[in-house]
Amino acid sequence: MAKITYREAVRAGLREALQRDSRVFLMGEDVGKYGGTYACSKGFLDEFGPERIRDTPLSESTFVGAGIGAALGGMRPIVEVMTVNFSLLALDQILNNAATLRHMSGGQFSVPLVVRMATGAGRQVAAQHSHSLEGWYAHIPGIRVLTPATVTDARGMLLTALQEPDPVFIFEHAYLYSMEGELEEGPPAVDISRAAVRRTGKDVSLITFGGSLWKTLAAATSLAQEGIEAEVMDLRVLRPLDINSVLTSVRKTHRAVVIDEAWRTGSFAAEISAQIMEGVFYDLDSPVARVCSEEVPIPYPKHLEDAALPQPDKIVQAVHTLLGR
Amino acid sequence: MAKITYREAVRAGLREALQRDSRVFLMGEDVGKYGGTYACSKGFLDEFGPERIRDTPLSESTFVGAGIGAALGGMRPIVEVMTVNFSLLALDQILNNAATLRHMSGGQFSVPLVVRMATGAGRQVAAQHSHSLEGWYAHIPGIRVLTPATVTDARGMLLTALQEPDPVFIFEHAYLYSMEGELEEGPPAVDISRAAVRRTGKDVSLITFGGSLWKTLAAATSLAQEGIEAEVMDLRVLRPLDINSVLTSVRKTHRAVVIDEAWRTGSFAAEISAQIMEGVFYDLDSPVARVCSEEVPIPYPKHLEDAALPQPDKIVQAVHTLLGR
Amino acid sequence: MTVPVTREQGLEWLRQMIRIRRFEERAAELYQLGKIRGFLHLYIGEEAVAVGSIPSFTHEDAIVATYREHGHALVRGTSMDALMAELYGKATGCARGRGGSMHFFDAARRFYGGLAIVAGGLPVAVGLALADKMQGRNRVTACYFGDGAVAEGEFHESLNLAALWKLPVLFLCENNLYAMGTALARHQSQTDITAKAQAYALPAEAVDGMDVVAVAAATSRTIDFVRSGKGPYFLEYRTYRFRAHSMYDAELYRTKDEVAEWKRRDPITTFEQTLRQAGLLADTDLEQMESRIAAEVEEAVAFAEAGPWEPIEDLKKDVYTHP
Amino acid sequence: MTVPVTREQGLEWLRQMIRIRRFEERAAELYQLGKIRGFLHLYIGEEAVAVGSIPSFTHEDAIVATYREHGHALVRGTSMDALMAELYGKATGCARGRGGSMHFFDAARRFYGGLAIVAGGLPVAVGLALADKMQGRNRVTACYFGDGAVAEGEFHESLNLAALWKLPVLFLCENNLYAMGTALARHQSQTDITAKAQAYALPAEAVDGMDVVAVAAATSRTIDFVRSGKGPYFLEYRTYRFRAHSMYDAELYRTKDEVAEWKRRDPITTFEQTLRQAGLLADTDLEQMESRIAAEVEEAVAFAEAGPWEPIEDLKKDVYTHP
Ligand SMILES: Cc1ncc(C[n+]2csc(CCOP(=O)(O)OP(=O)(O)O)c2C)c(N)n1
Ligand SMILES: Cc1ncc(C[n+]2csc(CCOP(=O)(O)OP(=O)(O)O)c2C)c(N)n1
Ligand SMILES: [Mg+2]
Ligand SMILES: [Mg+2]
Repeated sequence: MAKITYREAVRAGLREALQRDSRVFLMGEDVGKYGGTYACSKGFLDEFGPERIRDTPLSESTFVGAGIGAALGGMRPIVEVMTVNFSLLALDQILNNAATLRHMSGGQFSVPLVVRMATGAGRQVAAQHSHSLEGWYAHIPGIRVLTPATVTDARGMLLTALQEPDPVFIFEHAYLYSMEGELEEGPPAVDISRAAVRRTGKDVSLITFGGSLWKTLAAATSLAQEGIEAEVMDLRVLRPLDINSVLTSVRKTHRAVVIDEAWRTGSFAAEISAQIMEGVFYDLDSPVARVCSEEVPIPYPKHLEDAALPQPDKIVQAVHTLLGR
Repeated sequence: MAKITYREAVRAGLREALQRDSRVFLMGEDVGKYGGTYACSKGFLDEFGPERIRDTPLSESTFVGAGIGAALGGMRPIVEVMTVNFSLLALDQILNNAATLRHMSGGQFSVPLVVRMATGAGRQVAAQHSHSLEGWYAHIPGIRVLTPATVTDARGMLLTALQEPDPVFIFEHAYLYSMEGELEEGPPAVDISRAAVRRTGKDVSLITFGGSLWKTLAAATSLAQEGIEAEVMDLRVLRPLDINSVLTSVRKTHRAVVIDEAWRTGSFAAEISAQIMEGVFYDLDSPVARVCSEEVPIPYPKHLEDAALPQPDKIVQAVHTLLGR
Repeated sequence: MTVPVTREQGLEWLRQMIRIRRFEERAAELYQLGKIRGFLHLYIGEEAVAVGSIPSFTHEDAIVATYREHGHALVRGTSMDALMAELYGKATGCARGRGGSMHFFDAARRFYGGLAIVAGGLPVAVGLALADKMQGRNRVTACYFGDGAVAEGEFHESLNLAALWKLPVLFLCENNLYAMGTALARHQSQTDITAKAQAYALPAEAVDGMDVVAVAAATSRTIDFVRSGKGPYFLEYRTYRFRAHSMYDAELYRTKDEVAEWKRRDPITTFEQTLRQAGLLADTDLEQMESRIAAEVEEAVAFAEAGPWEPIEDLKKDVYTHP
Repeated sequence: MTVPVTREQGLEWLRQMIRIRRFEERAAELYQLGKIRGFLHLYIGEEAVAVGSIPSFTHEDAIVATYREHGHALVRGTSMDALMAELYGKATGCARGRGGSMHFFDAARRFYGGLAIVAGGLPVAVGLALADKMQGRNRVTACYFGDGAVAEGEFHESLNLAALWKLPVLFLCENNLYAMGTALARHQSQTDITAKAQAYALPAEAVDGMDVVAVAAATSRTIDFVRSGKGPYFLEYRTYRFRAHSMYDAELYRTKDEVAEWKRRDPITTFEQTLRQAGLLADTDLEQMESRIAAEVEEAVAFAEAGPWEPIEDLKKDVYTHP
């Protein structure tokens, strides 16, 4: 197994996608000359040329909409919206066109579009640049929502997404780009339908996705030192949701904590919690708990940002509460 | 008690607001010459003049943002976004400015802005005009989210909202405008912090808001004929949520169904369901159930639209399932 | 008004305009009867725009239109049957009945809607043109929108991107002087839309949208420009809507006189007269035309009436290609 | 370069430009030390814009700026202490430390940010101007933004609304030729931004943004226009950013030569020379100035270092006025 950074994994996926299929191109703010805000496409402009690596003006609604049109026209666009914070400006195109065109046209049109964006907080970039809105996207019928947390997924999900005839949204947690991980063996394109157990355990299920996976695994390690064996489930795909894997785990552990970096009220964690109750109510030994962000615009200073976000110790504490310790 | 339509109630609230406070003005697409898409401001241009009844160009982001600026500048703007479907275009201004400015500035600025919009489906206006996105708004810290379901609330919530120093979003279900109701006595401005029990019962709690209230009451009536006494709770305010009233009801009935016109996955119903479990897990006789919209862009034909949305019979059926009948 | 080149061409334009008119008049009646529901935006008064412009595109070209698109779809060649059935919401409609009046689609004719968010079609059209350019196909994309759309941010972003990347797209503004109830001068600081478009460094011009011959001439010319690879073009059709914005409109924002004045420029009656004066149209031509169209409309109604509803079990079909 | 009216004025402009420069140079060092985190966008090279323009506004006027707003806040009069403390994230900062570099706020000076969504400040500025107009106050609102913002839809919508309603707002475009790594010609089909602004039927002009005297003259003149009730004005400052876009930028998108060429037009050194040549600046003036500024900067650092953190218990304070 090779150790690479998440950034390198994203780059590897992008490069492979561009090499494999001439219909694939990358478009977004500063993906070209600048090399990508997170350096995910550094050098690509020289390697693939300006036709396929397209710097766009600052106009999120239009370059996402143009991605929709290009997909309708037979291309396989990868649109990079620099961060989820700016994707609000494109939400009308996403909800009303990308997600809707296929059904509304009676199945006549498909939109094989891939949109990538960085998400999440944790880098002290304050209130307007720290959103976690994957849960909003996961509410939209007609699209797929992927949240790669590992280097294997960061590289491979993109490749599978490009095989999909329908729009796929990939959320890369900005905090992960510099993280190193082991690239798993096997074909680069990975499954995008199933959740994954990242650590097995019998006492409690910790259910999470994206950037929170690593905090959750840290919490599980620390719980193990106290003799509590937590099972850690990485949802990987928020829509369509693989709830069965979640239920299987909770049926075994009888207890669950959902960890989600979004603000608590109206978070996707609520959906997971509700579905667990709906699915395995009589197996539950205690109510499903949630560890989410505090309901506050994320502040700049580290101590306040840390206090606002889910952290390993808060997860540990939630488990203690569940277990009555 | 006087019988008036919901439209008349909204009109009465608007008129009173404009009469009471010279800082109040109404701004939005076609609120003036046209008289409002739903005729809520018909005649107001003549009555209050073009300074206070302002037709805007089609530019949702900017006229909502201008509402934020005008609020910062000491006015009390009421911005009408014609429907929630178009509010996506203004979501950046709402999330990143309106909701955030107060906290991010360390409490230096307030944004006393009221935004009204029509929401919901049921009028056969198809996929792009039938969204129910109140749940998304209810996820945003820093704003208040109101969903008047009765004529008393349609008139009164606006007046209370205008007293708030922070942004308030009022969702008027488009289906309700022509509905008649009894205006309750008392001062026109109503409380905007508490949920309301619209029908008392002991067997099950039906929890809902906005346009779904009337379907839920219809379901309760039909359940009563079978001898099942349902308590119907109108949330009224989605943020900040009055969960205590909900828990009080469920503690009594031990069973709950949440009815929400949004798509099921990631709906606000999930939040209610999760909070009920978190609050009164050990009082529950069965898992909290949800009746939501099918996960599909809302189709035009009546039979399909009806099939996509929550309906009284689906609510009745959900109660039957809960009660094991 | 200019005279058309041939009698055949002239009669065809007249016929298409009348087809749209009669189709919509019937639709308005059916709306009153409750057969058609939801929003219904009539194109009556603006027929010369679709009729003069759409036939200038090849079958390979793409059309993106708005919720006021009955005329465009009819002229593009989608059968009146399929369109009427769509208005009814029947499974035999051009979008299986799911879209209704605002959402006509026809993949076989590269008709991409029927999009009902104002200005929402512009980015999509830009993307269709981008795909053509990248794949080296000599196709153009036609993007229709109203004067109201000009105020939206997407108008600005789309014109910039298309001009910057020299994409083969025609921006076709149907300026009927009103965005719902808001007159042009009450929503645009610069009421000369063509001047505004020129600020994106692309060629732009305006043409009389009540004159089918002028529309056709200007559109063909600009299509040639775009097809030759020189980048986008902006065309403003100056036209007028005779009917209400949609079916629930009290029309408080304009005077009866103003409407009457414009009706004197009705694209159908004026063109009829032009043809007559040029000796290209006889009374019998018109009678024959009207009776054939009446038959077509009634057949379409019968087709719509007879058509099945999409079964409820299919509600979720097509949300995803592979569910 | 034009000569300023008085020695006093000239020295003040020079002093303010140097203040910004030294403040930011120190901030960059502190960033390397990890004292400042998150995004840090330096204004170095563009100082003449804020220094020439901001003092032309009265204390009643409002300022809306972007994430690249250190200079604007300093010249507006917020103390360097409060700004440095904000960069540190301390409770003594101008936004209690919650905003950091991108979100300076100062209600007392009507400084409305510090807004970090590109073009997101324009609608807010339009609204502030609307409030003034409706309340009959003779105030103007200054709205600063970059060339990149010109491509966003909100630019278009805001100029239209302001011009349509004749609102007292100044649109002040700091055209530094790049939106992050994207050169003007690669993001605008019309690179003459002033020409683009004119398409909204409002007066627009460009001025040399490296010349503090020219900036001041043009800005004062346009403020007078706006204050007289004639509606909005658009001013383009042609300037250049000497440093990276933010702290993580490899600057692959421009050549060292280009940067060097522009540095020859450094607004500080060129103005210094102008003053000297006019006999308005002596070596001792400059030395004194530099040493006072150095002291001010070090005091600000000491203030920031000494300041308390906002207690964690206050995390949710101010989400709502009445929780
Ligand atoms: C973004 C958005 N805002 C508002 C509406 C509601 N609406 C539908 S049509 C219309 C007027 C559009 O005017 P114009 O673009 O001139 O087209 P016309 O109807 O005149 O053909 C409005 C405001 C909408 N559909 N989309
Ligand atoms: C809507 C939005 N999209 C993208 C970004 C990321 N971003 C921050 S600054 C910037 C470049 C802006 O360029 P310009 O407006 O010219 O201002 P400058 O940085 O040159 O002062 C970009 C793309 C953002 N903050 N907001
Ligand atoms: Mg119009
Ligand atoms: Mg710039």
